[in-house]
Amino acid sequence: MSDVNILIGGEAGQGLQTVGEMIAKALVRSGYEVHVSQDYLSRVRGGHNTFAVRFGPERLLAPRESVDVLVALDAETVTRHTARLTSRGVIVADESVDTDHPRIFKVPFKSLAPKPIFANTAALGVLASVVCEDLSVLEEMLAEAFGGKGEAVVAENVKVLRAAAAWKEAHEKLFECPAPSPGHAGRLCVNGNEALALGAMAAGVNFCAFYPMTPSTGVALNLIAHSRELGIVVEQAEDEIAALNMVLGASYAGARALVATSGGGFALMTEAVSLAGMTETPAVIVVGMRPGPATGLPTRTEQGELWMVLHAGHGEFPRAIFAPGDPEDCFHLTHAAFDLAERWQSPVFVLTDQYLADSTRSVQPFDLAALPPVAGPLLDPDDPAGYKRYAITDSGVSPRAVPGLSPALVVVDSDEHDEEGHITEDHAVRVAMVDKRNRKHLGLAAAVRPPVLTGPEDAGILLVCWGSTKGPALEARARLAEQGRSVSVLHFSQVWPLDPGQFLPHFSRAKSVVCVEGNSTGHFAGLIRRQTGFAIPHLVPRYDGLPFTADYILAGLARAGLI
Amino acid sequence: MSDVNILIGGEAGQGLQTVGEMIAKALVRSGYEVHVSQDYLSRVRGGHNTFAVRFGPERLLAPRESVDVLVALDAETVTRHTARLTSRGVIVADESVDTDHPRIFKVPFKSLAPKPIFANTAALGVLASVVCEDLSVLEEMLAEAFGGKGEAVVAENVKVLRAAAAWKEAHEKLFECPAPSPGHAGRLCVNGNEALALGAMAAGVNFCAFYPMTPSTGVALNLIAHSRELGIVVEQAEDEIAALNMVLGASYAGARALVATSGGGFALMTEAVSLAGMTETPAVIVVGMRPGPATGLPTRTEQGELWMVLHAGHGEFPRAIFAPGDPEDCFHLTHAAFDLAERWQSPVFVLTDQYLADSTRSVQPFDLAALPPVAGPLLDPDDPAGYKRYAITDSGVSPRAVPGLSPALVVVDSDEHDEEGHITEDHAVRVAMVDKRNRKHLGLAAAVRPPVLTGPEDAGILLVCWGSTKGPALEARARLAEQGRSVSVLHFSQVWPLDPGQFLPHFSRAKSVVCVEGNSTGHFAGLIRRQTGFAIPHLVPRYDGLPFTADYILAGLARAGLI
Amino acid sequence: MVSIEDYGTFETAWCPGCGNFGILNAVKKALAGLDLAPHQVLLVSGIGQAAKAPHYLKCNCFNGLHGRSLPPAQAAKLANPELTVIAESGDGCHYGEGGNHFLAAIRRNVDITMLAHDNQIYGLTKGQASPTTMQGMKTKTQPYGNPSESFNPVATAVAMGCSFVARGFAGEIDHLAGIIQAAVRHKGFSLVDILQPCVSFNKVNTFAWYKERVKKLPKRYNPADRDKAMATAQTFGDEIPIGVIYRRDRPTFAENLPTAPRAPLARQTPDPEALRRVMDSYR
Amino acid sequence: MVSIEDYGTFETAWCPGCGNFGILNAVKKALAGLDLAPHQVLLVSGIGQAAKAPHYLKCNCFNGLHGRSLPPAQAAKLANPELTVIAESGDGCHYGEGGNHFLAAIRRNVDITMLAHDNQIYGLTKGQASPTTMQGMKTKTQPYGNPSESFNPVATAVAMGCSFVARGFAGEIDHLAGIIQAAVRHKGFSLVDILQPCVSFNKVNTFAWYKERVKKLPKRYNPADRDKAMATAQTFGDEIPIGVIYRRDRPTFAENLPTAPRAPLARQTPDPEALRRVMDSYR
Ligand SMILES: Cc1ncc(C[n+]2csc(CCOP(=O)(O)OP(=O)(O)O)c2C)c(N)n1
Ligand SMILES: Cc1ncc(C[n+]2csc(CCOP(=O)(O)OP(=O)(O)O)c2C)c(N)n1
Ligand code: SF4
Ligand code: SF4
Ligand SMILES: [Mg+2]
Ligand SMILES: [Mg+2]
Repeated sequence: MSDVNILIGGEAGQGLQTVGEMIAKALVRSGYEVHVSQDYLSRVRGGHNTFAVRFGPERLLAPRESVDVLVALDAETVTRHTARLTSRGVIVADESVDTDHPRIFKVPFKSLAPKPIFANTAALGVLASVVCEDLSVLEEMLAEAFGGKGEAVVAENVKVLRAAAAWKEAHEKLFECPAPSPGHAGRLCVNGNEALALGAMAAGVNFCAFYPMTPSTGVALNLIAHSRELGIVVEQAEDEIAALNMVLGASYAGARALVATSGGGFALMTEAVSLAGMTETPAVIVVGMRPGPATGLPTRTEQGELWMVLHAGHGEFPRAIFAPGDPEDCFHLTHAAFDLAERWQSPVFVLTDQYLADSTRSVQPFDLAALPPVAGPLLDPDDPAGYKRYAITDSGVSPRAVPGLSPALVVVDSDEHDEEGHITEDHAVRVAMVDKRNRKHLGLAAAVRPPVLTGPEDAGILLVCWGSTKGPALEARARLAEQGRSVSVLHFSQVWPLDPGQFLPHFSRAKSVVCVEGNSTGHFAGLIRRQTGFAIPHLVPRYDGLPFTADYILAGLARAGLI
Repeated sequence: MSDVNILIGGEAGQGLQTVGEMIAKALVRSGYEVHVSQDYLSRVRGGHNTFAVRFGPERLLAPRESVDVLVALDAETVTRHTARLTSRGVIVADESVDTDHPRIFKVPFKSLAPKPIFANTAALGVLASVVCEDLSVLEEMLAEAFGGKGEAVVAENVKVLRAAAAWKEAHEKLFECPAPSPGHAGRLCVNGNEALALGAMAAGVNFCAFYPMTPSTGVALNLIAHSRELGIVVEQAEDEIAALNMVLGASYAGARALVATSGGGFALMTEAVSLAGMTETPAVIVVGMRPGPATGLPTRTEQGELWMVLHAGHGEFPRAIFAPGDPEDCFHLTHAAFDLAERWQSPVFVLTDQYLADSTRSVQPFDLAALPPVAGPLLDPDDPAGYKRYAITDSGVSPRAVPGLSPALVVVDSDEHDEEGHITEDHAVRVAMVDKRNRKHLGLAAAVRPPVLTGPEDAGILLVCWGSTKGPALEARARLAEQGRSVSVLHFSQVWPLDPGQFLPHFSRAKSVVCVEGNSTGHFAGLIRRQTGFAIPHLVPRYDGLPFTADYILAGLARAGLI
Repeated sequence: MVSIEDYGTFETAWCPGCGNFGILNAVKKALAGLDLAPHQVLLVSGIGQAAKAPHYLKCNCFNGLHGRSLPPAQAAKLANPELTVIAESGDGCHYGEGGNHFLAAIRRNVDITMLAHDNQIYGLTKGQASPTTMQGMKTKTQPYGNPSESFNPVATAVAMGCSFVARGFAGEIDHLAGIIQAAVRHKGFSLVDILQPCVSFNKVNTFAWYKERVKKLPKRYNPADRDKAMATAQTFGDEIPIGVIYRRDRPTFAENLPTAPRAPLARQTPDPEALRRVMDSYR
Repeated sequence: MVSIEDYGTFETAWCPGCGNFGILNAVKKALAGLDLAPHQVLLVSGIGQAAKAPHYLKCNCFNGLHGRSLPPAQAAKLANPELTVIAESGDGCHYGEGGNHFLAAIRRNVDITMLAHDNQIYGLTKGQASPTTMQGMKTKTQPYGNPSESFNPVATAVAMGCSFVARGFAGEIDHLAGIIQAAVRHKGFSLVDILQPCVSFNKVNTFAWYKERVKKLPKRYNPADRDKAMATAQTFGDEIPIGVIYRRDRPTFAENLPTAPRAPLARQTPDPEALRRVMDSYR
C-alpha cells in the first residue's frame, strides 16, 4: 500500500484533534495528499475519540479501516485499535501502557514534555519522526500557532518537538514512509465546512445567521473568522427559526445570505423555507446531516435527511439540492448555489454530513479568477413607479428589486399575492401564481449538474451514490478494478431536480445497479424510483453513525452476492 | 335533479354562517341528507363569502356548482352568482336589490326584522319557507339557541321567523321541494372537524394542546366544549412547538393526547415529530391542509402537504397517515389513530383539509358500543426494578410503562439510547435500535386499511383519489355511470404505509388510471410510483383553493380526452 | 416635504370601528412628519389582522410569517442601515408565537421600531386568548376564563433594559403619532405597545374601557428613571399611563459589531485580493 | 426514609471540575431530603451538558429536545398531578432556544420547578455565547465581544410576577439544596437559576469569579417585597445575591382550569354515557 493511515486515539480534551490537525497540515505542506476522518463523542472531556490521518503521494478518497501508525494518548486506544494494525504497523504510546505488541514505541512522555501543556507537542514530535515528516515544516507551524504568545513559548515548543523526534530516532523501528509527490505541492488543507465557507465567500456572501449545531457550526465559524476582512455580517440567532427568517430579511434587503444547520435545527426552519418559496426570496441553506431521529448521535454521520430536505416546508414551490462529494464540490457547489438561488429566486440547499464537514483533505487551490459570475438583484429598475415584484413572466422569474435603493416599492407577502405583492384571494390569480412558481422548477431542472460516471459505460456493477459517499465508492471501485472486475461509480452531486436522461441510460447499460447510501431505507433509491420508475435492485446501506469505507462497501457487495 | 342546492352569499360578519348552519341543521332534523361547503375569506368583516347547503332525500357527496336557491345577503351575491342558477332556481334578496331576474323574492327585510339583530332570523324564515322546511323544527332550534337569553328573546325570534315565512307564502313562486326520506331520520349534523373530535373523544382523548390555526382550530374547540363532561385537559400553547412537545410530555405521562394544526403550524412541529419517533411516544397529529406555500390562502382548501407530512422530522422512523374522505372517516380513523399510535408507539397523522373540516353533513349516528377497544400503556409492569423502556423485541414494540404509577423508572431520550433509555454512542446498539424502530413499520404496514373500490373491477376509467376528494370523485363516477360509462373510484383513506397488493391489481385491470388530487404536482401519484414503479398516466389536479366538484372532474377528464 | 397623502389610501379588510384604523393613521402621520418618502421605509409584519397594516399604505413591505416579524426586520436593517425599519404586528404575533424574538430583539438593540397592535386577543383567528388577554377573561377557547396571567410587554421590556419603551392608544392618534416619531428617531430598539380595541372579539377591553383608563404621562415625567418606569409599566388597571415610559442610551447592535456595514450590502462589491488572502490562509 | 444513596451514582460525561457536579449533588440531596422516592420524581431536560443531568441519578426521565424541556414538563404534571416534576437544563436551552416557553411557563404557573444550570455559555457545542453571556465577552463565535446585552432571567421573572424566583450557586451545595427543596415545595412555577462554572469554555465567570461575588440573602430578607426583589434581581456585578429572591402566592394553573385532573390521566376511564350525551348534542 502506498499510503499511510495514522490513527490518533484518546479522550476528548486530550488534544488529539490539535495533534491530528497539525500533522495533517504539515503533511500537506510537505506535498502529500491527505484525507482526515474524525470520530468523536458528544462530550467535551473524556470518552474515546479518534482522529485518522491518511496520507500518501496520490489522492486519497476515503477513510481506511486498517491502521499503520496508532498514536495512543491513552491505554484504551491500544486495547480498542491494536487489532486494526497492519503487519507493518507501529504503535506510539506512553511508556506506562501495558502491551506486548512488538512494534511499539513506548515513549517517556512525562520526561519529554516538562509540563502537561507540552504533551501535544511531544506527541507530534514522535509522530512526525515516525512518518518521516520534515521537522522544519512543523517548527514553522509551531511558530505560527504560538507566535501570538511570544518567542519564548515558540522556542520551548520547538525544543520539545525536537527532543521528542530525537527520542524516536534513538529507538528506531522499521517503518517505511512513502515519498511525497512533488507535483502535489501547494495544496490547501480544508475540510468540507471550510471549503463550503470558502465557496460562499467566493460567491460574495455577506450575511449569515445561524444557531450553533454540530456538524455545521464550523461553517459560521469560518465566515466569522474572515468577516472583517471580507465584510460579512454574521449573527448567532436566538434559535433556528430566527436564523432563517433573518436570512430571508437580509436577502430581501439585498444581501447574499446563508444559513447553516443540521437536521433538528433545520426541522425548525421548515416553515421559513416555505416562506422563501412563497416570497421568492433567494436563500442558501446548508444542512449537515447526522444520525437521527431527534438528537440521535449528534457528532456522527448519516445521509438520512434527503426526503426531509426535499419536502421541507408546507405547500408547493421549487428548490434545488446539491450534495457535494468532497471539499472541492463543497466549494464549487456552494458558489453555484448563490447564483442559482438568485437566478431562480428559490431556496437552494447544500446537503452535507458530519463525515464530509469534518474531513480535512489536501485540495488544489481554487482558481478564483475562473469562477463564473454570481447573479445579483436588480438595483435600478427602469420604471420604479410601475415596478411589480411578482410580474408574471415566461420563465416564472420576476425581476427582483431591492427596497430603499430606488423609488420602486418592493412588496413581498407570505399570503398568496398579486403581481404587486399585495394579498389576494382571487382564484384565477392564485392559479397564475402557482403556475409561475412551478415554471421556475423547469428552469432549475434545465440547469441540473449531471451525475459523474467513473468507469466503463457497461460495467458489471454500477455503484450509484450521492454526496459524501463518492470517495468511498470510488475507492471500492478502484479496489475491484485492480482485481479485474468491471465496476463503475455514478455519483450525484445534485439530487434535485433530477434529469432522468442523464442517468437512466447508464442504469440500463450496467448489469447490476447498486445504491450505496448512508441511511437505512434507501432515500435516493426511492427518489430515483419516484422520478423514473426504475427500482434499483440492490442497496448497500450504512446507519451506524460511521462513514462508508471501501471495505464496508465491498463487504456489502459480497453479502449481496455481487462479488 | 332530486336535490336542492342553496347558496347563501354575503359579507363576513353578516351572519351567513349562522343562517346556513341553522337551515342545515333543521333540514337534517327533518330527515334530509345534507352536504355543506363553505367558501370564506381570511377576514372577520366584509368581503364576499358563501355558504352552500345541498340537501335531498339521498346521500350527497360533494358540492354542486349550479344553484337552486340563492340567498343574497348583499347585492354582490346577486351579481356574482345569478349565472349559476338552474332554470328552476329562485333568488331571495332584499327588496333594495336591483335585478330583473324573474324568479326573485324581493324581501322587505327592514320591516320583517324590526331590529338589525333579527335579520338572520328573518332570512331564515323566508329561506325555510322556500325549501318547504317545517317551521316547528326551526322554532325548536331558536328556543335552543336563544334559551339562555330568556323566553322573551326566543318569542321575539319566533315571531320574526313566522312573519318572514308568512311574507314568503304570500308571494309564492313555484319551487319544488323534494320530500325527506323517512329512513334517514335521526342523523347527526357534523362537519369534518366535529366528527374528528368525536372520534377522538370516543377513543378516550384526555389531553390536547394546540395553537389556533385555520382550518383546525375547530377540532380543539369541539374538545373544549365537552372537556368538562369528558375530563379533557385542553391547553392553548404559546406556539406550535410547545403544543406538540406538550402532547408528547402528556402522552409519556400516560395521557391520550392529540394536537391539531395546519401546514405552517405543522412545519414548526416537525422537530418534535422526530422526537416522537425517537422516544417512541404515541401521538395523534391532525393536519388540516390549506393552500400554501407560507400563509397562502389561509381559509381555502388544498391537498398539497402529503409529502411534507410523510417526511416531516429529521432522521428515519415509522409513522402512519390517515386521509379521511368524509365525516364518517374522520370519526373512525381518528378513533383508530389513537389505537395505532399506542400500539406501535409512533406518531399517527390524520390529514384533512379545509373543505372537509368545514363541510357539515348528515351522518348516521356512530355505533359507539361497536367500536373496537383502544390500546393503552402498561400500568403495572411485572418486574418494575428490571423495567427497560426500550427492550428489544421482535415486533420492535417495547412495553410502555408510565412514570409514577409503579416503581418502574421510565427513561426516554432524544439521543440514541440503550434498552434502559440512557444515552449511548455505541455503534452496535445504534444499529439494533434503528432496526427495532424500523420493524414497527412492518407492523404498521400489516395493518393498513385497504383502499375502497366503487364500481366495476375492470372499469374503462379508474379514478384514484385520497382524502376529501372521495365524495366529488364518487359523484363524478355516478354521473358518468348514468351516461353508461364504465368508471370506478379507488379511494385511499390511508396513504401511508401503502400495500401495493391492495391496489396494483386494480390499476392493471382498468383501461385508464387517473389520479384526482388537490395539488399541482401530483403528490399521491408520485408516492404510488415510488412504492410500486407504476406511473399513473393522467392527473386531474386542482389548486385554486376550491374543493373538487363532479363538474370539475368531468371537465378535467374531458380535457384529458378520456370522456 | 412628504405629506400624509404620499402614503396613499387603500381599501382594508378590517371591521368597521376597529382600532387598527387609528393606528394606521398615526403611522402615516408619523412617517410623513418625519419627512420620510415611502421608499425609504420598510414595514415588516407577521400574520394577523394587525399584520395586514403594511398593505394599507405605500411603503416597502415584507409581510412574513406569524410571529416572525422581528428577525427579518432586524436583518433587513443590518443589511441596509439606510432603511427606516418598522416591525408592525399584533400582540399574538409579537408576544405569543414570536415571544423568543421579542426577548432577543431587546437584547440586541438593532435600530428598528416595533409596533404592537395590542388588542389583547387573537383577532384574525376569531377570538382566542392572546398573551395579553386578561386573566379570567372568557373566550371560546377559554370558556372557564383565561387561566394564565397576562403578559405585560412594557414591564418586561423595562426590566430587560430595553432602549425605548412606550405605550400608546389607538384612540389618541396625534399622541400616538408623536410616540411613533420619537420611537423611529430613537437610536436603538424601540417598543411601542398600542392599546387597540377589537370590536369583534374583545368585548371587555373596549374603546370605552381604554378611554376611561388611559392617561397621558405628564410633561415632567422622566423616562430615564428606571424605578419610576418600572412602576409606571406595572400600572395597568383603573389607570393606564400612555406615553414614552422608559428610555435609555445604549450602543446599538451595529455599533457593537465591527463588521456591521455602514452602507447597503446590496452595493457591496467583493474584494478579490482579500478573498485570495483568505484562501491562502487555509494552507 | 429516602436517602441520597437511593438516587444512585453514575458515570458522567462532564469535564472534571465542572459546576454541574455540585448541582447534581444538590438535586439528589434535595430530593432525598424531601423524602421522595425516585419513581415519584420526573426530571425533564433538553439538550446540552446540563441536560444530561437526569441520566446521572435514578428517576423518571424525559430527555427531550434542545430548548423544549418546559412544555413536556408542564404537560406531564397536568397529566399526572401526583408526580414531582422538575425541568432541568442549561441557560442556552431554557433562555435561548426555549425563551418563549420560559415566558409562557411563568404566566401559566403550573406547579413544577425549573432548574437552569447557568454557566453563561453554550457548553456542549463548545463555547458560543448564550443569552446570559456577559456583553462584550469574547468567544469563538463572538470574536469582537458579545454584541448583545445579557439576559437576566431572575429580573425578568420577577417583573413578570413569577411565583417563586431564586438564584443559587453550584459551589454552595447545601444552600442550593435548600433552595431546590423550597422550590419543589412551593405550589406553582418555581425558577431556580444556578450559577455554574464551566471550566472548559467560560474563562471569565469562573468558580473564583462567582465565589468572590455570591452573597447569601440575609435571614431577614423578605421575598414577598416585589420592589426589593426587583432590585435584588438586578444586582449582578461585584455582588450577586443568592437565595430565594421573590415569592408570591398565586393560584396554580390547575386551580384555574376546572378540567385539570386531580389524579393521573392514565387511570382515567371513559364514561360511555357521557360520550353518548356528547354525540347526541351534534344533532
Ligand atoms: C405558524 C402559524 N400559526 C398560527 C397561525 C394562525 N394565525 C393567524 S393570525 C393569528 C393570531 C393573530 O393574533 P394577533 O397577532 O394578536 O393579531 P390580530 O389578528 O389580533 O391583529 C394566528 C394564530 C399562522 N398563520 N401561522
Ligand atoms: C434544535 C437544536 N439546535 C441546536 C442544537 C445544538 N445544541 C446542543 S446543546 C446546545 C447548547 C447548550 O447550551 P446550554 O443549554 O447552555 O447547555 P450547556 O451545554 O452549557 O450545559 C446547542 C446549541 C440542538 N441540539 N438542537
Ligand atoms: S377582528 Fe378585531 S382586530 Fe380584527 S379587524 Fe375586526 S375589530 Fe379589528
Ligand atoms: S463543557 Fe463546561 S459545562 Fe460542559 S461539562 Fe465541561 S465544564 Fe461542564
Ligand atoms: Mg391581537
Ligand atoms: Mg450553558
